[in-house]
Amino acid sequence: MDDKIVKPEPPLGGPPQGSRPHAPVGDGCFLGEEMKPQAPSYKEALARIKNWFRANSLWVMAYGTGCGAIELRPLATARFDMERLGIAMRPTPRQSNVLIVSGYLAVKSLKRVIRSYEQMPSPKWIVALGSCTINGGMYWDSYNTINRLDLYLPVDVYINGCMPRPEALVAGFQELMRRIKKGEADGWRHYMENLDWYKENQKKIITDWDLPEYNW
Amino acid sequence: MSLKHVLQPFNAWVQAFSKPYTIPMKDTMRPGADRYRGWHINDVEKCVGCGTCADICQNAAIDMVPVKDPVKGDSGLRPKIDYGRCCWCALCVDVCTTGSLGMSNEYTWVEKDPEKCRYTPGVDAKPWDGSEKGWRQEEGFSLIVKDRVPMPMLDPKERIKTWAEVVVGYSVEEARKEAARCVSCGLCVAACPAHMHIPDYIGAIRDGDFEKALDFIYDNNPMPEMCGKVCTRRCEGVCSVGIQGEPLAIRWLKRFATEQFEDFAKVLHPEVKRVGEGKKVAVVGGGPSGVTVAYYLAVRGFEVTIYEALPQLGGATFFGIPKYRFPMPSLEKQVDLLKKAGVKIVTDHRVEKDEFRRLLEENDALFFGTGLMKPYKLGVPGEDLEGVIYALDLLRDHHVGKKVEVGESVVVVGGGNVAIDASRVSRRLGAEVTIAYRRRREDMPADDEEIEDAEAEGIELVTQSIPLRVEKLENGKLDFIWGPAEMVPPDRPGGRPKPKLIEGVENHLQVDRVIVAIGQKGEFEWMPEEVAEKVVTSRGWVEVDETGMTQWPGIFAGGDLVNSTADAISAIADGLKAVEGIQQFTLEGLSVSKS
Amino acid sequence: MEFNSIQEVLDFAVRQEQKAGRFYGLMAEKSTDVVARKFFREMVGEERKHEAKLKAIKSGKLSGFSGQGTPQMNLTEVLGEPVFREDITLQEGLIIAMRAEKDAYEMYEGLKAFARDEELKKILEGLAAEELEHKARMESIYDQVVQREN
Amino acid sequence: MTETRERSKEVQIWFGPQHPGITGNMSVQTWLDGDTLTRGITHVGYLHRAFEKLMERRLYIQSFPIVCRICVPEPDTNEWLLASALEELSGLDREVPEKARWIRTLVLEMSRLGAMLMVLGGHAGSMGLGPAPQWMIALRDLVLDRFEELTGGRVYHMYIVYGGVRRDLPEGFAERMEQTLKTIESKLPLIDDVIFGSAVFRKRAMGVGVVPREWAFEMGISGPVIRAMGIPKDVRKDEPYEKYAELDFDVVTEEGSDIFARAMVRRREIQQSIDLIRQILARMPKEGPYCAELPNMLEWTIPVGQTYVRAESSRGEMGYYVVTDGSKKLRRVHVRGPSYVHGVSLLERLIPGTNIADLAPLMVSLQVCPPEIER
Repeated sequence: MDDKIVKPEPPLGGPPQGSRPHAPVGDGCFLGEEMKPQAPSYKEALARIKNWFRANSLWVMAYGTGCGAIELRPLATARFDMERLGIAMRPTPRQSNVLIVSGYLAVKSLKRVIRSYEQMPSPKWIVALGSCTINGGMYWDSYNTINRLDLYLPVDVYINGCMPRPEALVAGFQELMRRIKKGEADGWRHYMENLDWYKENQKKIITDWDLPEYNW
Repeated sequence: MSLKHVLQPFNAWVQAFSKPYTIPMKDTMRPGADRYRGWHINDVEKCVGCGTCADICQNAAIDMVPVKDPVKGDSGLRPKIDYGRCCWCALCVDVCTTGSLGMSNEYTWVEKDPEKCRYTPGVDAKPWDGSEKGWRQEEGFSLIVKDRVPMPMLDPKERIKTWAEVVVGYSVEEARKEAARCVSCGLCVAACPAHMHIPDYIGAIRDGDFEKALDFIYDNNPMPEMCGKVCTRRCEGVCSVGIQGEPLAIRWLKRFATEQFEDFAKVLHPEVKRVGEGKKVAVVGGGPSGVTVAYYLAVRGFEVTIYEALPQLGGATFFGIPKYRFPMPSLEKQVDLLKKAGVKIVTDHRVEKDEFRRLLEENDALFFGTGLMKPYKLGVPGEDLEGVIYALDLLRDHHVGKKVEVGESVVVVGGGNVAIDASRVSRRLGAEVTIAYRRRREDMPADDEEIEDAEAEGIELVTQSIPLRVEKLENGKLDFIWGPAEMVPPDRPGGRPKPKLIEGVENHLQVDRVIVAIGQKGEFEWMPEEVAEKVVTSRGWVEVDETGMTQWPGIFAGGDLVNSTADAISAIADGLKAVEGIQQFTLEGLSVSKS
Repeated sequence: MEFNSIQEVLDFAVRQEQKAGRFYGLMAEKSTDVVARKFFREMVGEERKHEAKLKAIKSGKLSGFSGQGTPQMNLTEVLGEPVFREDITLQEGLIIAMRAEKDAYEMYEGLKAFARDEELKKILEGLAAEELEHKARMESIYDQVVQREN
Repeated sequence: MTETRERSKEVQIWFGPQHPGITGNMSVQTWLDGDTLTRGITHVGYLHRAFEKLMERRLYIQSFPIVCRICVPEPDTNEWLLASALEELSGLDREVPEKARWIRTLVLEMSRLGAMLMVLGGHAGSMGLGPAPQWMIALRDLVLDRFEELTGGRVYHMYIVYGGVRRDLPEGFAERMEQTLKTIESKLPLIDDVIFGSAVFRKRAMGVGVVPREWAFEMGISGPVIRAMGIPKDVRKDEPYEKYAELDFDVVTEEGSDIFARAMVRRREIQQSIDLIRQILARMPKEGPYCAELPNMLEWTIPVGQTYVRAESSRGEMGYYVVTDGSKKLRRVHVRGPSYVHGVSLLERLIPGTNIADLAPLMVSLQVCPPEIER
């Protein structure tokens, strides 16, 4: 009974580094906003202000993908109260800009997660919880889960642990905010730029591919 | 449904005045509980790199990575933990043989790059290093079995009256139970001079497949029954289970495996190519090294002849080791296999200079392992008096069947296994025995278990005693005069501390015999001058290169003459080395590079 | 014996080493035991090295001696006094050698009393310590080789 | 009636997997007529990790950290089931010390308490009653604090192991546990007011999601769902394990078999768990070993055998069917979870005729735990 199932995984080594220079820090990507040429100083100041606002109102999509979701409940409720950090749970992807992948993703879930992520308006961020998203966790040899999330979706912050406690989640969100304010959290842009690479990986593992094309 | 049910929920408002549940922001990083399982910590000094943690990790989260050079009992590897796998189950902590691995109660770690989520605790600095709290091993819970299955032994009072074997031996159940304690770390394989496949044969014993066990054992040890009874077992000294508990009884398990079979030839399946057809090799000296060379060359098709001066093969294991430790039938069983493997055995035959020259011409290679057959003298005045005898002579005479007398009381000078053997033999011959040793008990080269057995048999141990002289008394007894010693530190690190005489104090001990067992040397009188001149060093040893070959091409050597540890398993290791060397030399005709 | 200069002392010491070297050489020639023979030959080499060292000090290439405060085992005092025979063994050879080193040490210690100035005294002290170190080394070898199990 | 339905156009709606009202990562495909559901199909597999397969290629001791992941809110029942099954097959059960049995009972009851608190919060939350879930989750967190100090883990405890438990009770644990119980107890009247006293809850819960009594045994319903029908079925009483036989408690039953009755069963079982924990702590021996002497876990083999063990989780009867073949690894393990019955078969049967707004409360009241359905 020692049959190890070989997972159809793309080669390791992580996603490609940004292939072309990034747009200026925090350049507007609000839905429908037009990119107008602006004077740099004004533009930069605006970007900084925008990032500040973004960082302080993270709306999280309420989708518990795996076991880590159970620690989101204490975080969302009275004891740890993430609303004081400006984080709120939203019911639909169209209202949210943070996707929490709480642990392992079965292939069937991955498909839904990709779809939900693509429905979210930019700028958007992915927070990945726990070992399973980093290197497969305890399901590393399971035939039905993916091992490494950033082969399929751009991850901005990994929170280590199995499973991370609400306190660690708070630290993770604070790190995400810090990165947003500094303009470093640009996974969504990376996804956009390397869409072909991500799609190729996704199609390798999702065999019944029927997702619509990602349109901006 | 009533108005009550409409109003009642508003009771929730009373909560507005109660203390909030919410943990204040400043406390959101509250510490984990005292035994919280967080990030790993490892005391790398305590850790020996046994890899048990990696074995038990079901997530394959632990890799053993080299962090320093392996030394005896330390593989030099340390666990590297992948937090993309770890599930915080802490089985690795609970199974850790040294207790070095633990988990801190720190739990916060945010990372951008998933590749960075792994580190070697204790080696890669982390903020939680040295954390006091967290999950640690606890008394009362262990995933390995720390206590050894006790070995039944004869009662000390009974055994001094007989020459019967002291160790009774495991039953099948006991052996399998003991074998099941092994964690297969393999530190023993590295420690064993002959690198025997210890975890493999223990595993086979555990599974009840004793034939397979014997195959594994015979793969690199042609005298396993001897080793199973008298080995110095460096393997047990490094056994990782022994760090917190008692080491696996590796020696007893080997003994058990060999005792299961009357005729080894029937159950062994050596898988070797008979490459040496037509090549002749002479082996001078039938000790463990010679037997090793003979057996493994013979199974490879070489034509081997062993020349042995004593009536039986076995060398020091025949004439030196008393029969209550290693009975004759066991030795004969092994010699029997040698004969069946096609080795020609010439006993009671001492090779002299001319014959040596002839052997050198007639054979493709020559191996000698003549051992340390001569005792060193005491070196103090009175050492030539009648009654001062040598342990080697005593043991040899006893074993070849000569009558030996030791009188009523003896003092044995020395602290090695020879001294202990001589004492216990004297004890069985009816004497009161005192062992005088210059250093402390913990410095004694003899096996700990042997010393304990000796003491149980009523042998007295006088340590830190330096022999000054021996005098003849008027009543015919000998006066053994010794002075106390203090210890001075060794001149090089790792060396033995040195005893220094405290002058002005003389102690007397009246005995019938003084038995000297301070050390032995090789003798080279039988060897042609030109050969001896080339191969012998100024300290009385023989120098060989990494293939076992001496300075004289075609002459190989091994055993106590060559190695510094002077035990059987090292001799076997030398033999194994020489087997490869001889094969290379005779078949490929290469003059192996000198180191 | 009186010395007037450091050079004289060193010359004397060199002569002593040469004498010792000749002594070991003689023994190496005569002895029949292969191990003892090899040991004496090694000792000849040792004494040559000492000689060379002394010469280096004399010509100013080396300054001072090593061997201060070597821990002593005082084995020499305990062991008997073997004499040279043709079938001398390594054990006896070692005892002879350590006795010779001890004698040399005692000689330099004795000479110290006659030294007139501090410079000379220091040189003699150094020489004595040097011999003491040689003695300790011999004892160490004896301990390791002969008394392996004691 | 049939005619109208045929003429009306049915709307297909997916409920989940991404939906705040669903109890986990699963989805229900529903067809709507107006706002009444006409039928529904549950879709699972979003959380399938193949535990049963994974365990076949792991040592016994390596299987032990896996099973707790089968049900996230209540891992200890799974740990206990695997431990007791393998103890039974290996004969180790004769050596489990008395104290270990008490600690195990304590842990099982604590995990029931935690899970009940959470699901009762879910009851209220699924009907839009905001404060109650906030308190309930916070109260559950207090239980998790006790778990953390007892077992070293907050959510996954990995504490009940073959032969006993992994650590002794920490110093002063009983006192702190009592404090926690008091806090929880003090909030219960308020919760009664806000949930059971609320007109909204009563209106939406009473008479909704009624499970007919004749389905009870036909479908293998268990736990609060069957007890809300007035059938006193509880593994802790029917087939007492560990120390439950020595504890004093009655099976909680309610009449009505609707969402309200099920919530009420849970509400009363919270009190029951609190009482049981008090009893356990009072009667637990202070001294003694907490674990049997284990064999070398890396080489542990268990003789050929098979067994079925069961226990009462907060959701109902959990069972493990375990087969060993004399090797170092499990030959087969099958997990019988109550959520499969409640969340797949029963839910699909209950959906027709339910108002769409009642679907989430219905799922919560059946206490569907998706990771347990598909493992």
